[in-house]
Amino acid sequence: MSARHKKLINQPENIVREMLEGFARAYPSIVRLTDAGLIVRAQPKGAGRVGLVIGNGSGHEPAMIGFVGAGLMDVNVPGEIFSAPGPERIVEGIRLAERGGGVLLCVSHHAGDRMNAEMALELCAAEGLSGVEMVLLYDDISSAPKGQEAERRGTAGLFFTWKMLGAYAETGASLPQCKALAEKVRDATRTLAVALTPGTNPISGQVMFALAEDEIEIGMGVHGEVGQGRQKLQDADATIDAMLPPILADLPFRAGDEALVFINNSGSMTQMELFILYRRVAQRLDAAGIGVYGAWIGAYATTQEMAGFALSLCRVDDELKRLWDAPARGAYFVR
Amino acid sequence: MSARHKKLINQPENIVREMLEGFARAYPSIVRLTDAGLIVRAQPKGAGRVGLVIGNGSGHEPAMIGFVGAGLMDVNVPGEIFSAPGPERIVEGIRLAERGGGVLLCVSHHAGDRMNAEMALELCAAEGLSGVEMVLLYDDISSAPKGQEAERRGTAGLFFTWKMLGAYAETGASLPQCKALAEKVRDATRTLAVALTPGTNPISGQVMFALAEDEIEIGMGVHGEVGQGRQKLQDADATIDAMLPPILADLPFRAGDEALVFINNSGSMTQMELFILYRRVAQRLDAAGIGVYGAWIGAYATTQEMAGFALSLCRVDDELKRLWDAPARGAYFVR
Amino acid sequence: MNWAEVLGAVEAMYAQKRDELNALDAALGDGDHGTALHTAFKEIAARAPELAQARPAEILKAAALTLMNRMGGSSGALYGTLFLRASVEVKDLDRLTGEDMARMWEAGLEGVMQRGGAQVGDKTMVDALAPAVIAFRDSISQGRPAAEAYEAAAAAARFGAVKTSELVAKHGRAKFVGQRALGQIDAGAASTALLFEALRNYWREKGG
Amino acid sequence: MNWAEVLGAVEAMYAQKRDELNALDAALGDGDHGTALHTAFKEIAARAPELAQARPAEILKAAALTLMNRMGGSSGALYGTLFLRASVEVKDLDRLTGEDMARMWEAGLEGVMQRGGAQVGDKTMVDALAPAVIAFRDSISQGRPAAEAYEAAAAAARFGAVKTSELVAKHGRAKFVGQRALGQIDAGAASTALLFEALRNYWREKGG
Ligand SMILES: Nc1ncnc2c1ncn2[C@@H]1O[C@H](COP(=O)(O)OP(=O)(O)O)[C@@H](O)[C@H]1O
Ligand SMILES: Nc1ncnc2c1ncn2[C@@H]1O[C@H](COP(=O)(O)OP(=O)(O)O)[C@@H](O)[C@H]1O
Ligand SMILES: [Mg+2]
Ligand SMILES: [Mg+2]
Ligand SMILES: [Mg+2]
Ligand SMILES: [Mg+2]
Repeated sequence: MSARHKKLINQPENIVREMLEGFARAYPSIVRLTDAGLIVRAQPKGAGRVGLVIGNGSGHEPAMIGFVGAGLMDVNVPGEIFSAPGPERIVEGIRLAERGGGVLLCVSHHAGDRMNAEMALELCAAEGLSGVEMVLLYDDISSAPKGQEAERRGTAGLFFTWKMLGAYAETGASLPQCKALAEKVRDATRTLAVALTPGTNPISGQVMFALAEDEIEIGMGVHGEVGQGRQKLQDADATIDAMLPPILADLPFRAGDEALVFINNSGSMTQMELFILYRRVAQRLDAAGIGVYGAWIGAYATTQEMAGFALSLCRVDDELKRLWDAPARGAYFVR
Repeated sequence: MSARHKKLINQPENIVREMLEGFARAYPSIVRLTDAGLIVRAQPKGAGRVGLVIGNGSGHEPAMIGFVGAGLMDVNVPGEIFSAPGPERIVEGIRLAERGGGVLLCVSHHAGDRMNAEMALELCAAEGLSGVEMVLLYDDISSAPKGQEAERRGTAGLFFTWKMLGAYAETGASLPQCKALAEKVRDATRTLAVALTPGTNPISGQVMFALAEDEIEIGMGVHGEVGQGRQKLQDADATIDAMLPPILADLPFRAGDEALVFINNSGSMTQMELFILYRRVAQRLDAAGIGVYGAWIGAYATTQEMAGFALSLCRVDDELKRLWDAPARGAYFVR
Repeated sequence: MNWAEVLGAVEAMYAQKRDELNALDAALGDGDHGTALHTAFKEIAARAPELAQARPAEILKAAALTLMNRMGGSSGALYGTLFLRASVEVKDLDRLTGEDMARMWEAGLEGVMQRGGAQVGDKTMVDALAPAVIAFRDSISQGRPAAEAYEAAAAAARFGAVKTSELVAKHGRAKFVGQRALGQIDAGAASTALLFEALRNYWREKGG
Repeated sequence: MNWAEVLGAVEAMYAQKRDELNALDAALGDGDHGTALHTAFKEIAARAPELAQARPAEILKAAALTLMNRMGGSSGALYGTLFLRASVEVKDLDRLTGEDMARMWEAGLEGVMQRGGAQVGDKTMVDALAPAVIAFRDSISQGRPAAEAYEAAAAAARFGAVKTSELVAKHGRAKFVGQRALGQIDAGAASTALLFEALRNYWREKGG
């Protein structure tokens, strides 16, 4: 196995706090770290606008801390490594994001994240905090069959929602409108991932899964959740040829559609490999008559130093194109 | 060892060409790929401005292809994996960058790059192409002692020159002015790197070096060149405590100075580790009375999936601050 | 009985079984279940002195909030919900009778099933919790003392936990390992069985 | 002699020794020296038919440009310079005498040293090239035929290459391995020795 056990950290129990301190010190014009360990926009968005909050387990950096900023999220609530934050911290995040227009709590669909978000909403209700809505986001076609989309996991493709919803909330859209837009982007997005080599949990030092030297796993989740099964390692083109058709069939994307394409590096893939993979995606989309409105390739939602990538497509109409093109200024996403 | 032999590529001999095709297809509004395999700005810069060209071996992506764009480089001449491009291709790049203001050929100081650049200049002279200058860039304090700066290698810290020189050339500065500015940034920059685990050459499949499970190498170059020697793996804070003082002493950076700080991911370091490392850098700079004008943390000049990082500081005055803040729009650097 | 002490006994149990729970979780999940639970209960136990005089409901609520807010993840939410609903059910009572505790655990079970959406047979902590709560209720309804009811509950929980090895998971991270889960005991079911073992041991010693 | 054929003989030599050169380069550099040289010479050899009637200088220049532009890296520049300067020195000649070749190799050596900045003793290809060129010049100046001069040059180059194992590198990637270079032969010196072995073999067979 090619797992990396050498990590440059200090005491494992301080890992999340120290990471957040370093991050916030590096980008003080974009974000601020609260005493409770939340990442919030350095300059709050305009009064009356809908606040956007997302919580998640840590260990996926730059997600989501890197997506807090103008035109993006208002607050990120980081949990411990790969573990959803608790409801009290989420409520704290909701309070910080409130600018008079209500708050949309975005939840990347994982059981822990959903449960804690639901508890947070119950707490808000109990405390009389109104104008808070929640939206479940998911995109991973390997985690539940077509027809059971709401059972699917949230993975790298949520990137599109962060970006477009972030832009939309800046326009002064209402809370119900924001929620509907988040659902629209979610429902237009499909993702499939592949893993080559595992990451290690930085605290336990445990390798997240095992794969033979000539094996890959298609559909692996962002915490090493098993996908559709193992396959022999093939070349880049053959890998895309295996991954793209199920993505296209699921929505389905059809000839004449326009799409954004996102290739997310799970950690230690080289840009070289990602570009070679993207080349094949572009060729296949050409052949399928699907237009590429824009492409984005990089490490945005990682699973520590896992080698692998997620391929994500989002079908766009004029509204989504405008939102995609709108400016954004997070520490790890500038547009 | 934790080297990754699994790579998602096609035929190894096509790796550079296919990578460039994929890259150019992904960012058509920013770059264009020529038939000869050069990456050039999609929209040439204004007439009369100095053109900026840089060549380099491939395998370090997103460097330098990701730094072509408005406010950055005009042309990148990619060589084969870890191998400088030949003089004919460099001359071709110079021709493409010429907008009537002359061309500055930037050379990351490695023997192969220097020799090929010199041959390219000889070819230019032979062909009557005038107004072409060359500047040698270097930053790695581990590759030659103080006093022999001109013997040093170019590594991740060249990032500052790409950015600031790119901004400067857009202002209409003359060729001699551009060359002087490049030297000014270079002479204000110091870098030291550390490697934890090796990358593998994507063509030969060979691991680039060997390190014991509990060893790191301080001063490792971007092709696995040996540095100052091996050390036991320590925690993040101790690693920074070992790396920062020689960097500060070399320029030297003094209390009252302002600096930009760059932490470059050599490939498969996690953002988490980099933020924890940066936290210590910020603490130490505070203690030394050195102001941080800005920080930048990410994978900009990689050595395939090597785990490690480079710490780079650039002392800035008002001129350099202005150039750092100026807009830039490359595929992998937006400001 | 003193509920701060009870939770201390649970902490001691998890201290001893932490690595075992981690290993179970590692087989099907991410290997942190023992550490997560134990860390939370250590924090709960550390607050025992200040809570020594508090009502049971307050102690249970403090535990619930620590579980929810410090443990995080799915099982933080689920164990938190278990204790929170339990606490609400016995609010204002100074001392809990067997009947009180039967209602309390029933409310907790209902909360867990509602929160997580898992049914018996889905290979989760519910597979240990449901039989434990039912056995407890049956014993109490038959007029047995609480100590005996906890004997029955612990046995039922253990049996339910062991039986999870015959199941394929429908929830939690284990859901994503599919058939590979066969033959493996679910970590959350095991930790619930240990919770009831700790309760049983406490009542065995202290009576009641 | 036919210089297109000569370069074909060099290609055959590198085809055979490619892996050996890679292994030498791997010890001190990046392990690509054999592959890089062989790939370039394959391309050069492939152009032999179209160059069969060309002057020696044109053939050498074509080789030089392929080395420079297709091989890339340091050694592409250095071998390219070697052949380019050689070509310039014998420009317009239809046939090369021993004296022509002596001047030609001297010009090439000068180019390599100027381009790379390496002196004898710096553990580079210069450690093989310089003795080879000097030996060649000596033989020719003493009135020996070219075939004999190549025997002397090849022997000198081999000796110089082997001696690099006693040196610490001052140039190229090997510079960065410091003392670890001791005991290892420099790859570029070895490939230069092989170049002169190929020349020697060719002249042995074809005379001249
Ligand atoms: N939806 C659910 N309903 C009931 N129990 C669940 C559910 N999801 C997970 N669990 C329980 O949680 C356990 C895992 O807990 P833990 O490892 O602490 O959480 P995480 O999966 O967040 O790391 C599982 O073994 C299972 O018993
Ligand atoms: N400055 C120099 N002068 C002379 N020879 C050099 C110089 N730098 C490198 N070399 C030679 O080049 C050889 C390495 O060639 P090669 O592996 O093809 O290039 P690269 O180092 O670019 O991979 C070394 O073994 C050495 O003989
Ligand atoms: Mg967990
Ligand atoms: Mg090389
Ligand atoms: Mg777990
Ligand atoms: Mg080499």
